[in-house]
Amino acid sequence: GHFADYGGRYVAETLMPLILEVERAYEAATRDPAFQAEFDDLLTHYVGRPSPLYFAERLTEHLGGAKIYFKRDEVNFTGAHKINNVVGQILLARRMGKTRIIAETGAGQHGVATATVAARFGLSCTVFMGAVDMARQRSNVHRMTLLGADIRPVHSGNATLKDAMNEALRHWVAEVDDTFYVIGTVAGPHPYPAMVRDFQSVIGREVREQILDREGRLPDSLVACIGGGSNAMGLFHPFLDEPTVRCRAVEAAGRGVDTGEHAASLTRGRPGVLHGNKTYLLQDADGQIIEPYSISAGLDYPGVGPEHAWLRDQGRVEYVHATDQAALDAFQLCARTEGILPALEPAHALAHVAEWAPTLPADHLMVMNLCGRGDKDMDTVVEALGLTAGEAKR
Amino acid sequence: GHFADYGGRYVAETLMPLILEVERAYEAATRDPAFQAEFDDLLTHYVGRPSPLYFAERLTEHLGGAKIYFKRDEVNFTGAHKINNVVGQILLARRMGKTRIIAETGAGQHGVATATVAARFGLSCTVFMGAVDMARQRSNVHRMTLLGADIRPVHSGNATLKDAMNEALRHWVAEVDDTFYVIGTVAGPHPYPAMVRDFQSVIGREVREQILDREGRLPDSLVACIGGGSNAMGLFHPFLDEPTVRCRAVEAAGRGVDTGEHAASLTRGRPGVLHGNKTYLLQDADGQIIEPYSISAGLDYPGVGPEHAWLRDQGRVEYVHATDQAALDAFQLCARTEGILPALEPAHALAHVAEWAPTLPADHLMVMNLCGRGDKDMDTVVEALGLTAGEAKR
Amino acid sequence: MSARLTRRFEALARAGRAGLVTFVTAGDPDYETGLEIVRALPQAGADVIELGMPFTDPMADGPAIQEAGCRALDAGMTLARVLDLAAAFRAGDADTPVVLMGYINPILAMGLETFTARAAAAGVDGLIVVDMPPEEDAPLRRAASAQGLHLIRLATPTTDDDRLVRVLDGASGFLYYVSVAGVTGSKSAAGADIDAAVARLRRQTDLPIAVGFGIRTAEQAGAVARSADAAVVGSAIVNVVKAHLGRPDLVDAVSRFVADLSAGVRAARKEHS
Amino acid sequence: MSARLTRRFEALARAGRAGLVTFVTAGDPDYETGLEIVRALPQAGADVIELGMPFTDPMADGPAIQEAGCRALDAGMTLARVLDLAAAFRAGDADTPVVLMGYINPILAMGLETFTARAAAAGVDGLIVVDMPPEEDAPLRRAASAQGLHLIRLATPTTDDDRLVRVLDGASGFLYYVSVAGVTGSKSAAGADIDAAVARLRRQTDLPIAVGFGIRTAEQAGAVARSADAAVVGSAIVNVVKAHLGRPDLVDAVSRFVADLSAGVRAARKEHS
Repeated sequence: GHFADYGGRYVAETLMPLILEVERAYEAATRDPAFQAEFDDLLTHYVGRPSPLYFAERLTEHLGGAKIYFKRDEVNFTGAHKINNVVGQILLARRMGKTRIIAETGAGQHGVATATVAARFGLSCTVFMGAVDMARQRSNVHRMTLLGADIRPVHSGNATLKDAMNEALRHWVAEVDDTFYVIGTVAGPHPYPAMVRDFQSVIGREVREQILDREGRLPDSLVACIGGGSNAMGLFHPFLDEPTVRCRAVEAAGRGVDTGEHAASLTRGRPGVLHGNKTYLLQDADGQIIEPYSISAGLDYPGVGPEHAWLRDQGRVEYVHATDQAALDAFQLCARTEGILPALEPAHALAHVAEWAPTLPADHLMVMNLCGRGDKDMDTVVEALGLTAGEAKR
Repeated sequence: GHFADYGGRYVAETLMPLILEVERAYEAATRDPAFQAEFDDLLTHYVGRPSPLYFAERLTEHLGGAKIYFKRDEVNFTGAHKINNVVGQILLARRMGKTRIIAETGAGQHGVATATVAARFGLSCTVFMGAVDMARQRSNVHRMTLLGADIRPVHSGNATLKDAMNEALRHWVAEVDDTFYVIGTVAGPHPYPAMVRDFQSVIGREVREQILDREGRLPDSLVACIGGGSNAMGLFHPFLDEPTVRCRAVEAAGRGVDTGEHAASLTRGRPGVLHGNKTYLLQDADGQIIEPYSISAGLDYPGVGPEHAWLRDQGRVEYVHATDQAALDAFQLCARTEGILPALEPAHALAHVAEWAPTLPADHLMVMNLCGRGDKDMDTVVEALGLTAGEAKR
Repeated sequence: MSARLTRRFEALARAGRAGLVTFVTAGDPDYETGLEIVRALPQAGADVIELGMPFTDPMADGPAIQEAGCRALDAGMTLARVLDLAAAFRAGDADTPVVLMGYINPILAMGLETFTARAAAAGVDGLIVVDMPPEEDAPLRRAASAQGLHLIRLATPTTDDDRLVRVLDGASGFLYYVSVAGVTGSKSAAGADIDAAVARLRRQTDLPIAVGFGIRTAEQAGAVARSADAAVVGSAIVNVVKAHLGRPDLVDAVSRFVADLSAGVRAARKEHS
Repeated sequence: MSARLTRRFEALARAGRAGLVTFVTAGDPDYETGLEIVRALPQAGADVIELGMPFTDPMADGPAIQEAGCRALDAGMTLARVLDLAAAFRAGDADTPVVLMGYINPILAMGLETFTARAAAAGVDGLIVVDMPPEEDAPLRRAASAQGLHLIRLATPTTDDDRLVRVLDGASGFLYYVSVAGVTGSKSAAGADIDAAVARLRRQTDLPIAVGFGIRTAEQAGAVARSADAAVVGSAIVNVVKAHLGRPDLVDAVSRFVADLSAGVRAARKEHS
C-alpha cells in the first residue's frame, strides 16, 4: 500500500508496466515547473479558477450557529471540481505521448470534463458509463456526445459507476500502447490516488488563501461529501497538518445505513481490494462487492479512495453520512436561502452542515465544498420532490 | 428618446410614476459607493467574476487569421452574462423597498438568474415565459421551479420572448406598489436600457484590463451576438470611445434574412415602438409586429435595445448576421477545437468570427463574448444535428 | 378642435346624466360585422364610440381585447381599414363622437401626419394612445392638433397630484380615468374609490371625466355614472362579441347589452337624486 | 510445494507434448453441474484444471467469464463452496493438478491463512490471482508457500525483460503467459508471436510455460502447443457451458469440446516433427 496498508497497485500484469510508467511520468512532471505553469494557466483561463469563497449569509442566519462559507467549485467550467484533475491528467497524457483518452463516469461530470479537455487538445476520447446512469444523467450524455466523445454504455452489474470503472480497466488492458486512463477520483492503482489528490488540492490551497484574506485565520472546520473522495481530499489535504482544523466527510446513506441501500463504504464497509487499490469496500462476508445505492449518481460507488481509509483509521478525518432525504432537504434549503442549486453530491455535505452548524458557536468558521452544480440533477430532484415544473409554486 | 430619437418611455400612464421612480432610485444608487461596493462584492463572491479571458488557441490555429480570445461569461454562476444585470437590479429593488420581483425570459437564462438572486435575498419571484420556450428550455424551467419561482406560462402570440414581455408588463401594471420588474436586456422604457448597459459593462471593463495585461494593448475588434443586445452592449460600451476598436454585433438570421424567418431587427427592421422604447423592430407595412424566428430562444425577439439602434445609425457598431445553420456549425467547431459548448446565442457570434477572422492578419486581436453556456441547448442541438446521444460518434 | 366631443359632453351635462362610452375593436370579428356593430351602438344608447385599433402586442390590454385584436387582424384589418370603418360609420351618423384607441406603432408606420389627416377626414374626433405618456406624445399632439383631433390623456390611481398637472397640461376632449391599476378587463374599482378619484380630478380640471377599466355590468356602469361624466365599457362588450361569434344574433346581442348598460347609466343619478 | 503440478509437467515433457489447461468457473451453472463438468475434464483430455473463483467484479475478464461468474454467484457459490468443489473433485482424482484462479478480494475476506490452509486441505495445487502483481503479492506468497501451494505468476506482452526478472523472482509451478494485451476471451495472438514470446521467456526461466488468452479452437491450441508447455483454454469452454444451459447434454458437450482441444494439442508437435 501507499497509505499504510491501503492503496497499492492491484492490477493485472498487463497494466503494471504502464502504471509504473504513469508514476514515473507524473513524478517527473511534478518536478517540472513548465508542467505546473501550464496546469495553472489552464486552471485560470480555461477552468476559471480561483473559484469563489462565498459567505453563505442567509444560510448562516437560518441555521443560527457556525459562520458558513461555500467553496464554489460548482462555478468552474463544466460545473464541478472534476475538471481540475482532468486538466492535470490530460497534460500528463500529452507528456507521455498518448493520443487516446479513456474515462469512466457516474454522474457524468467527470466524463464531461474529460471529453471537454480531450477536445481542447484534439485527443480521441472514450467514456464508459453505466446504462442506468446514462438514463438518469441524459443531459451529460448529450454534452459528451457533442464534444465528440465515444460513449460506451456499460450493462454489466448494476450498470452504474463501479461497472463503468470495470469496463474502462478492461478496455485499457487491451489498448495500453496509445491510451491514457483518466481516473476521476482519488482511487485506482497508485499513483492515481496521490496524483488526483495533488491536482485537486488546488481547492484547499485556494480556500486557505481566501479565508486568511477574508477572516485573518484558518477555518475551524471543513465539510465535503465523499463518494470516491476527490473533492473532500482536495479540500482537506492542504489542512491535514493543521490540528485545529476539523475535517468531516459525508457519505451517502441512501435510504439509511442500516437498510442495505446506501453507499457508505467507510461507515459500513470493510477493507478489501477493488479497482486496483486496497480500501474500505461495501462487501458481503464472502468478499463479493455489494451494489451501492444513492440518489446521487456521483456517490453511488462501493469503495472510497485509499487515503481516506487511512485518514479514517487515524481519526484525522471524521466520516459521517446523510440520507437521500436529508440531501433533498438540504438541496431545497440551499435553493431557497442562497439561490444556489447544488448537485446532489454536495447536497449531502450540506445536509450535514445543516445538522452540525447549529450546534456550534457563531465564531466557528466552517467551509463546505460546494463541488458541483445541480443542473444535471434537475430531473431527479423534480421527480423526487413530486413537483410539476413551472406549476409547483402557484 | 434617450439615444437621439431612440429609447424613451412608451408605457401606460399607470407605469409612468414607477418608471420615473426607478430612474430616480437608479441615479441615486449610481452615486452611492455602498451600492457599487455591494454590487462588486456579489459579482466577485456570488457570481464568480471576473470571468476568464481565454486565448482560443486551437480555434485561432484552425481559422488561420486573427488571434481570438473568448470572454468567458458562460462560466459565470447560472451560466450566462444575464446575472450581472440581475444582481444590479435586485439590489436596486431592495433599495426601493420592493418585495416582489417579476421578469420575462426567453431561453430561460434571465429567468434563472432572476429566480436565483431573488431567492438569495428572500424575495418573491414570478417569471413570465412563453409556452413554446418552456417546452424547448425545459431544464431552465426546472431550475426556476426549484429556486421557488412562480413560472407563468404565456400562450399569447407565438408564445415566445416578446409575448412573455407583454405579459410581464401587463402584470406589472397591476402590481405597481410592491413589485420590481427586472428586465433582462438593454430594452424597455428608460432607464432600463441605460441601467442594464451599465450593469453589463463589467464585461467590457474586465476585457479591457485583461487584454492590456495579456497583450499590452487594446483589442482590434470585438464580436458579440445580439438579440436584445445586453451582452453586446456590455462588451462594447467601455470601448466605444476607442476609435481603433471595431465592434460587430451578430443578429440571428434564422433560415436567412431574406426568408422572413429570422430575428434580424437591425438588418431587416424599421424604427418603431414596442415594449416601452423606440427602436428597430421587425414589423409589416401596417406597423404590426412580425413574429421573429431563430433556433436560439434567447435571440428570438423582434426588437433590439435602442442604444444599438442609435449606434447602427451612427455607424459606430457594425451589425451583421448568421443563420441557424452557421450557428450550429460554429457550435460544433467550438466543441471540437476548444472543448467548449457555447449557448446557441454566442454560437451566432462565433459563426461570424469563423467567417471574419480568416480574412484578418495574425496580429489582429479579436475578443468574442462567449456569453452563455450551451447546456440549456443540448436537446435542440442534438435534434438539429440528427444525433443520437451516446451513439453519435461510434 | 373637433366639436362633436365637446357638444356631446355639454348635452349630457344639460341632460343631467353621465354618458356611456362603448369600446369595440374595429373590425372584430371582421370588417362588415364590425361596421354593423358600430352602426348599431348609438341607437342602443352609446354616447361616445371608442374604436380599438388592433395591434399585435397590446401590452395594456387583458385577454378579451387581446383576442378581439387577433380576430380583427386575422380578418385582415389594418390601420387604414380602421379609418375606412370610421368613415363608413360617420357617413351615417354625424353626431356621435368617435375616438380611436390603440398603440403608437401602427400610427408611426403610417406616419403621424398622414394618420391624423386621414383620421380627421374620416370624421374621427379624438385619439387615445395608451403607450404615449405625456413625456412622449408631443409630436403626436402637434399632428393631432393640426387636424383638430383631441389627444385624450389618461390618469390612473398612480397619477399623484404633482403628476396630474403634467397629465392635464395639453389634455383635451376629456380626461380618461383608468380606475384600477391593471390591464383592461381586469379587477373592478370600488364605487367609493371612484367617487373620491373623480372628486380629486375635478379639483384640477374642468375637462369631462370618463372612467373606465373593470366596468362589466349595468350596475357598475351606474355606480360610475353617479360621479363621472361618462362610464367606459370595453372588455365586457367585446366578450359579448366573442360569445356570439358566428351567430346571426351577434349584432343584436351587442345592442341589447349596450342598451342594458345605457339604462344603468341613465338611471344612476335618478336613483340618488 | 505441491508435487502434482511438477509431476504433471515432467510427464508431459517425457511424452513430448504440451499439456491442455482447461478453465471453468467453479459452480457454473451450479455446484452439482459444475462438479460433474470438472470431474469429466481429465477423461476428456485436460492435463491441468483451472478453477475460476467467481467474483462480482472480474476486471480482467471478458463477457464469457463475467457471465459464468454471475451464474455461479446467482446459484449460491462462495469461495468456501469453491474449495468444497475442489475437495470433491480431488476425492475422485488424485493426480490431475488443480489451480484456483480469481481475484484477491474474496480471499482477503476469508483471510490469507485460512484460505491457503483450506485450499491445501482441499487438494488444490496452485493459485493464480490476476489482480496481485509481484509488487503486491508477498503476503499471499508467504501464506501459499507455507501451505505448499504454488503462486503462479503471469507474464504478458507488456512485460519487458527487465520486468520479467521481477515476475520470475518468486514464481513457481509454471509461468502463465497472457498472449495478448486484453481481457479473457478477446482477440487471439498470432502463432509466430507466441513462438517468439515463449522463446524469450525460456531464455530467463526453466519453469514450464502455459500460454493462454484468445485460444478458442483445437487448431489455435495446437499452434500454441508447438512451442509452449501448455495451452490454456477458458472462455471457449465457458461458452460451451452457456450454449448448453438447461440441456441434459451439457457435461457431454463440454467433454467433447475439451476432447477436441486435447486432440489439437496432442497432434501439434507430431505434425511438425
